[in-house]
Amino acid sequence: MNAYMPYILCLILFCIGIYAVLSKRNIIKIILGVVIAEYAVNLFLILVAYKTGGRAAIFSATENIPPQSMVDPLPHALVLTSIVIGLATTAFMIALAIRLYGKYGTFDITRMRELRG
Amino acid sequence: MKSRILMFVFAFAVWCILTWVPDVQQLIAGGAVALIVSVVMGSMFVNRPHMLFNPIRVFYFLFWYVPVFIWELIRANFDVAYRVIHPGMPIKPGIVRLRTELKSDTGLTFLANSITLTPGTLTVDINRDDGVLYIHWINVVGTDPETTFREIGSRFEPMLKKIFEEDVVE
Amino acid sequence: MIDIIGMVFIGVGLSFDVLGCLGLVRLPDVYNRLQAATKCVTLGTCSILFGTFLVSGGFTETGFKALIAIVFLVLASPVAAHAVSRGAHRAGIKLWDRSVVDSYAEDKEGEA
Amino acid sequence: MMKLARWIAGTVVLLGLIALIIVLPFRSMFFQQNQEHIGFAGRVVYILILSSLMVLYRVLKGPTAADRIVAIDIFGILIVGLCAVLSIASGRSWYIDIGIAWGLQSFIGTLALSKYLEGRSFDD
Amino acid sequence: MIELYVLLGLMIAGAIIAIEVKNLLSAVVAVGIVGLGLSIIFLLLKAPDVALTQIVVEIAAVILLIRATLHRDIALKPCGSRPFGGFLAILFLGLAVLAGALTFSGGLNPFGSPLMTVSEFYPMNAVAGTGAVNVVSSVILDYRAYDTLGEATVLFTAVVGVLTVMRSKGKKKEEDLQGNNE
Amino acid sequence: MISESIVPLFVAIPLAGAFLTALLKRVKGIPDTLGVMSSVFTFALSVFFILRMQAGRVFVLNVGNWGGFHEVLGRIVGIQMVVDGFTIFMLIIVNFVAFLVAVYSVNYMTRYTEKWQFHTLFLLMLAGMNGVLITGDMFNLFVFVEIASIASYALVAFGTEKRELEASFKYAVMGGVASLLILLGVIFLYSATGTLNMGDMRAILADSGQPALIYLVFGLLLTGFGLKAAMVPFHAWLPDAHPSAPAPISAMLSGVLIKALGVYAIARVFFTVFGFPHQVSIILLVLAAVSMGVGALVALRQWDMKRLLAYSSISQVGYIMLGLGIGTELGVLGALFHLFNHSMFKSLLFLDSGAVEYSTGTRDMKEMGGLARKMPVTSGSTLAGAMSLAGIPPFAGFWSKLIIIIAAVQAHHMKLAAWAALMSIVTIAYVLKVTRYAFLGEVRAAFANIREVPAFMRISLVVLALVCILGGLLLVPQVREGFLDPAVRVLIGTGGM
Amino acid sequence: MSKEHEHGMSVIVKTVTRLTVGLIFLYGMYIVLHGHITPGGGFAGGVIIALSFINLDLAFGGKVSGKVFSKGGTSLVEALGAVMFLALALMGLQYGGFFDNFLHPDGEPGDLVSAGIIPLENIAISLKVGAGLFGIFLTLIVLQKFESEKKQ
Amino acid sequence: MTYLIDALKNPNGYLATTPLSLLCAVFAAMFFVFTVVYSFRHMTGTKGLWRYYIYLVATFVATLGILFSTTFLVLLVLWGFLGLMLYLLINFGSREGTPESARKSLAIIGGTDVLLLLGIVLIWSIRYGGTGLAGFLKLPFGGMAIDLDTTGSVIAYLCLASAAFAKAGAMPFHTWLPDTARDAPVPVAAYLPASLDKLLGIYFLAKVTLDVFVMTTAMNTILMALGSITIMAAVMMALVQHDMKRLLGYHAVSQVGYMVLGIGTGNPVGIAGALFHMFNNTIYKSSLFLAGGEVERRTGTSDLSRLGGLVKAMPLVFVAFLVASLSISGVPPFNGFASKWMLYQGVITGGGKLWVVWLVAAMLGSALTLASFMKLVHSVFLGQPSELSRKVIDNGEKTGFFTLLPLSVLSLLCIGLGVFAWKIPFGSYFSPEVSGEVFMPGIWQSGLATLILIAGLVTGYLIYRAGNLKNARVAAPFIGGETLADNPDMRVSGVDFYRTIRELGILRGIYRLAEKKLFDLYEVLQKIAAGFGLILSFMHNGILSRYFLWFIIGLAVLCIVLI
Repeated sequence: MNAYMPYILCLILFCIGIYAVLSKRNIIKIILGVVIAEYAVNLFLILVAYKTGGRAAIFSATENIPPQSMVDPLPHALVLTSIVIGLATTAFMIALAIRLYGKYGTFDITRMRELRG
Repeated sequence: MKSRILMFVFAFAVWCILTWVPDVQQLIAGGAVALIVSVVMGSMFVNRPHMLFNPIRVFYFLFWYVPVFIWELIRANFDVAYRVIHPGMPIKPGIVRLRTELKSDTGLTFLANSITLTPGTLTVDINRDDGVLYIHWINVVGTDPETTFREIGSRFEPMLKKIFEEDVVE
Repeated sequence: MIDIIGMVFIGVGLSFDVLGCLGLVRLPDVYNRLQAATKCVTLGTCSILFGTFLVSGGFTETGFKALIAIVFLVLASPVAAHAVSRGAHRAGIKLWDRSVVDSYAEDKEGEA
Repeated sequence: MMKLARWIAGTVVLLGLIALIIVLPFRSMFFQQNQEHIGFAGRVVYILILSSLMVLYRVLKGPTAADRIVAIDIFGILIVGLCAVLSIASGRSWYIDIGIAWGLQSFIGTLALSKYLEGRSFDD
Repeated sequence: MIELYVLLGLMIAGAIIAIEVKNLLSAVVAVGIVGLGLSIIFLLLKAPDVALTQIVVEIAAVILLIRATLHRDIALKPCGSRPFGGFLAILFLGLAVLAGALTFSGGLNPFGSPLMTVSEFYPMNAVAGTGAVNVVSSVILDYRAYDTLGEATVLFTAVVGVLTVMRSKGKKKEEDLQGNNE
Repeated sequence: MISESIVPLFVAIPLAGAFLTALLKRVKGIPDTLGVMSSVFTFALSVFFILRMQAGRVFVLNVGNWGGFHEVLGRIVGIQMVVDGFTIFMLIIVNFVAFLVAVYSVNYMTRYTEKWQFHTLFLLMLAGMNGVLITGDMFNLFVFVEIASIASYALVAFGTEKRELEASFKYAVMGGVASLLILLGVIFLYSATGTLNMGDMRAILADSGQPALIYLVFGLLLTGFGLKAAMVPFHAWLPDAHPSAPAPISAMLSGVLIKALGVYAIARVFFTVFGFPHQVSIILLVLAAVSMGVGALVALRQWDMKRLLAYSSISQVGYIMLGLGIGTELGVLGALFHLFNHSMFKSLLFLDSGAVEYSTGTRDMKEMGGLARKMPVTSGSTLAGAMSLAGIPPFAGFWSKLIIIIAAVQAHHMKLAAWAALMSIVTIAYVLKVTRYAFLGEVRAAFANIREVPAFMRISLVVLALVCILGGLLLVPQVREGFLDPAVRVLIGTGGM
Repeated sequence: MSKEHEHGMSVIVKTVTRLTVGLIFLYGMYIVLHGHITPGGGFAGGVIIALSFINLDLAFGGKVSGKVFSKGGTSLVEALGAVMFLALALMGLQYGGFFDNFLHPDGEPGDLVSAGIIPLENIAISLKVGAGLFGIFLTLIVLQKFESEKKQ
Repeated sequence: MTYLIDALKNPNGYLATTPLSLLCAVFAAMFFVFTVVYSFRHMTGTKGLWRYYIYLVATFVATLGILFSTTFLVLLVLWGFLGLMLYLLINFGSREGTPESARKSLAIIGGTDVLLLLGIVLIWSIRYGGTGLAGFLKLPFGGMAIDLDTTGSVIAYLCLASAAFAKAGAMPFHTWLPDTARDAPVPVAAYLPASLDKLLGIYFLAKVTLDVFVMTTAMNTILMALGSITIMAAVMMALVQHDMKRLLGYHAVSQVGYMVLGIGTGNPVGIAGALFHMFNNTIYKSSLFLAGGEVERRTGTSDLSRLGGLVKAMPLVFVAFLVASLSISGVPPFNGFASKWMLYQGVITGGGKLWVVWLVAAMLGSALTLASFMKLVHSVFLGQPSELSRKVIDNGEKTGFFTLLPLSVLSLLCIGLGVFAWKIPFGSYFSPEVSGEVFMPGIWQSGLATLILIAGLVTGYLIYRAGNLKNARVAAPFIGGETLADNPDMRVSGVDFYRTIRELGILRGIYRLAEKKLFDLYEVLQKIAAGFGLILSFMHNGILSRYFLWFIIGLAVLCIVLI
């Protein structure tokens, strides 16, 4: 179980984010929830990539680093992309939140229910 | 323009330091980068470029201000450490005024920074028109201008005045 | 030898960091915390960086970068502290109730 | 007298904690065992994390937003030190690059937060 | 290992603060702490590229988030939860952890020993294949450059999207249309 | 060889169009021209590919030439682009609708400010969808799903009115979380197989047996893509988002986006990578049944024309999923055919609703009436689309529903077939509501002076209406062998990747 | 409040920003150009560049930063970066495929000029990201003005 | 695999004729011609007339296609197409309720089309399940003999029957018919609901019952019960209508009951009678509609209370209307009687234990039909002219040739088929179609009877001439001491003839429920669906958290189910 503990903690972080989206009424909190969930997913990727005693995947001019000792570089590349996507989503949602505040005069999601039925 | 040139030099120097063990590629790239930096950001680097060309001021700065500053910094840390660890927390905080005669931006800035990093004081705000700095003092000795100047300002103001302001030749 | 000195610098820096953080925890209001934290942590980190400079063998790649970091920190961290304290005061955050004097608030009221 | 005793006790506990961290043979899985400064650096990491826990306490407790901003500022500066230590521990100079970047960004972030705290818009 | 747990705990605590604290600015700051803690974990897990990106993105996100909270007076207003939210959350959390625990024991590799099928290729051949010393860089900009094109496009989309959303007037009024026709 | 090397143009052309539109936004006429030209080119490209497509042929491109190591390592190290029968089928649909929508919006979008942003986002969305379709890599799929999604979030809010922003926010939050779930699923898959290439994944999973983890992956991916496909209970964003967008975008969203991002992705992942496990089949069937019911019943109560159509999309996606969930050759054929038809008639109906809104300024069917006299083209094309949606015989929609029901009966899902038939009746009811209240009856006094919509809009409407009427011809053997059958064969595993 | 506070933050912040903003900008470019040698790359560097402009904006207010980098300029540069990246990808078509690293044989690994088109791609991305993020920032700010005007 | 396109290349594979279908086609052609001819005058001034004629032609072609189709697929397609055409044609009406009626009729017909589809698919799966899509495309219409012994086959039969019922307008799918009859243009009402749809519906029902399935007693009983209910209920509704066209519409429903009843008997006489009744019904119902349409065109209304005394304005139309009325009421010399008589015989022989019930229902229905037509004829043509009628009479417009041509031909057919009932239709057409020997106890000798009747009529006329009736006093009618000319309100209209039956005990309750449309399957189903829709749309309450909760619960359930 110990070997899976980081994953489970990471999952808990993800759940906290989801919880925020689920139960908070303030739209900023909802955005924060999405952001936290995003962090959790990114973290998960990096956790998956880690190799015990591994070294960062950069070769050095001064030191000879065996390629076998490097951690998995592919998830790192994926995380970079995923971080950017997260930033893009966040920025967009913030813009929406600002406009919504201007239109509705509140951050309360339960009062933004013109579309229903 | 002078500011831009200074910026170029500064940026080039920083680039060289960052990419130590310089080789030709790095230097060429550095030149280009420094050029871009100086074009884009250089106009506001320094307000009065000539000050930096005055060797005496630079000398004063490096060999008078800096050692005093470091000494005060270390002293400040021990002071704070003492207050933090002491179970009774011997503090008597408050915000006081400090009158200053410095006028230039750089001088005021260095004064404020110095005050912040020296024992028991923290610059909260600055009013340039009246020459007043508002200082948060962790252990207020007195609120009258003389006391505050003696306790806070006297260490740095004269030398900063010398470095940044006195006998301005323009 | 120089490594040992560097280590010592790093150790001292670490102690100051811890003390600064302790101050952050213990002191009563935001201005006092700023005092403690800014001073101690700045010096502590600068010390660590200087230790790094020494350990990494002086003017090498790492050493130079450490120096740049020191310069930047010394310039920036008091400014940050100043900005925060000013913002806090303007945001209406009161001083500790056992504070002695608040000339700044007086002057602001006078202006207003 | 009591005061002095508490003072001494507090100091001893703190120093003891630091000493314990330095002395205890924690095995850090994040550093190569063949590195020279590794043991030392690993413990440095622990101490810095101890500091960051205190910072977190302030974030958790901080009655006002300003306290939390202070905490995040301090946190940023602490990490610069951590990066420096990692840099000498692993012998890679680019760790300190990250440290510098951290310092720069943390500064800007603090400025933004405190400007917001003043109650002014960003381009004002 | 222990520092990882400590940092993860720090992140979880920060996340809970961010969600439960009343003051929005504090919430944003707490999220900042979570992000910075995440960055440290990246650093310790030997992902320097990601750590660097995470820091800068974190600061950018925090700045944008502060912008979203608009005015101080609003930030200080309390904001409640929906009823039953807590109960559901705990239920869901339990379920998720259960599911995770059940699943991890059957299929996911233990922490610290990844299954490197394709990935072994990259460190071995990156320098010869692409000329980049930084393997991650070679992956994102050569082996998987197409992903990066997508990533850049996502950001571009977000920028245009923000521009779109922030237009003060989306639809033209009738009189404007008249003006256009003439 | 030339065919393979021009596969990236499916993504590159719309992207270049988008970037250039942003660059040259000041030049008058450029946004329109670039928007239409890009979609024309991609459509022409897809036609080119379908002409080159022989039975079972697959075009594979290794991006950056990183496929040469396949022999050495046994795995693909780079990203692959794969164009097989299913892909080309979807490409045709997407690009055809996009082309018509681009033409339509030349006139329609004059009502909005900052037209260049519309064209940029539209092209980005198109690029995203094309990217989703042609990629052969799991993570790349996710990235392009995100491009299309974010563009669609922005487009939903294009009018920046109160409700549009609200809808966009709901959509963005739910879509964002769904994307995270997809990403999580992709990570699990990666950690289990060590590769991201779909073909390799399938080979590894088939070789090594499926670990317990795979079921969690099923759940995550089904939820994530299910939200993009708007299956009940993940549908709630759709009835808000689709009506709020400008009409051309509603047409794109309902017509192709939910299919490219949702249905295509589900089909691709679960059929191609996982080999369509039994549990997934059952889940799809259940969700499909629920979707059909909920969408149709709620649509019956709507008075907002576009909202009604949006709910109807949920219901129709249920039909598609029903066909996929059955999983037999006939079921998949029906699903794909219905997918094609739904794209056409739903785009048409949304464009029609846009035309009505353009002329009358309202979407509330209670306020309309008698528009058939004033807008003959619009009403005629609406009738064609509506009848196709209702499944009235000579129209295309009838044939696909027929095949789906046949497939359900053949697979002994009698209850599902009956349910589908029942919901089809409800479909007729709500479709007739549109024609009855909007187009028939007496003309209101307020609309005495309205005119038919401009020429570019009419072109799109007429073309789509023709497709709706003649769509049944796709079942003719000669056409079917070139278009539908390859796609079906890819999914049921007798061809393709 | 005194007159000097009308734009930007206090004089201390302004002065330090003047001194350091160039450093930040330069550092961003350093990260970009060394993306293939050290950690970082186009994205991180681009964000740092954007943050340097944001810093300017924070300290001095919109007028000064607007002189340095206007909103119209941001969207132009951003689109330029995007086009550049795509052009690099499409140029590969001539040499053998989409995203073919056609400059690869030049340069020794570890040097600044190495790794073919990777540094160029980094530059393109940094242009895009820097301009894009700053554009977002500016856009979000402009509306705040608009809102406050409306309220008065 | 063979495909649809083969059908176009090789019609023999998909289309074939039988004597019955040929006869139906002849009738359809006749009605087509009449409708077109009638429309020349009636539809002038309508917008988009070219579309109107195109639809008419398309309808005709589709009808032929259905009649000749040998596969279910072709039938299904054209069947649905016909529903669409009906929808489009109804929309040429200009009444206020036209859109709603059009919607209702397409909803019911389209809905039952789907049931038809389901039924066909079920048949395919029962009989040809293993043949794949190709088997479905070539699924033959007829010649299967599927036993109604499994649930699937029963459902399949019910589905097919419901399609036939809806098309023909039998209960419980009849409700579109009265509305359509009221709101559609008259030629359309005469053409589709009254003629072609009847032809097709009953043709299809007969074919399915005889050729596709093997009936059981239970199913026969169900059919007969439905037929009886249809007869009674529809005619009761017709009695109380205030609108001429709507009244005719209910009669159209009622007559379908006879056909269903006849087919339900399951013995050859009954079925033959049903088919015969189908033809007769189309004839007189078209005639009624066309005549009624002429009335409406001239007066501009079909509200019975505003009509009256029109016999002076349009005597020839009156004659045609009267002939058709008597025919529909089953008065002896006319064709309606001939077929009804056969039906009664079929019920007696094949009605099972409950034959008395069916017989009583049928005969009572016939009587009530007569009663309601008395009302109709009285209130439209006879009685004192209303104000409106007086205007029409004063106008002095002649009934046009294009109107009279169809009416006269149809009236002649009514008489002719009644007189020569046994010779023409049976000998040539029904016998080959109806399996088994047609055995008729107590056959109606129509020719002889007609002779007797004519003799009677002639006698009556002679008596009339002989009597001194010319000397009868002619005076202005009085009501309650006032002349009618001064008090138009006091005029006795036929509208309220049967008001009293509404007040009768149980019937009163039933009528009230009927007015609330509780017997209208369409309305009831719509209400149920709307109820579900209400619940569901209430659940879409616009709050993001709720929606997200669904999302998360869905995820959790999926994960739990899968793991």
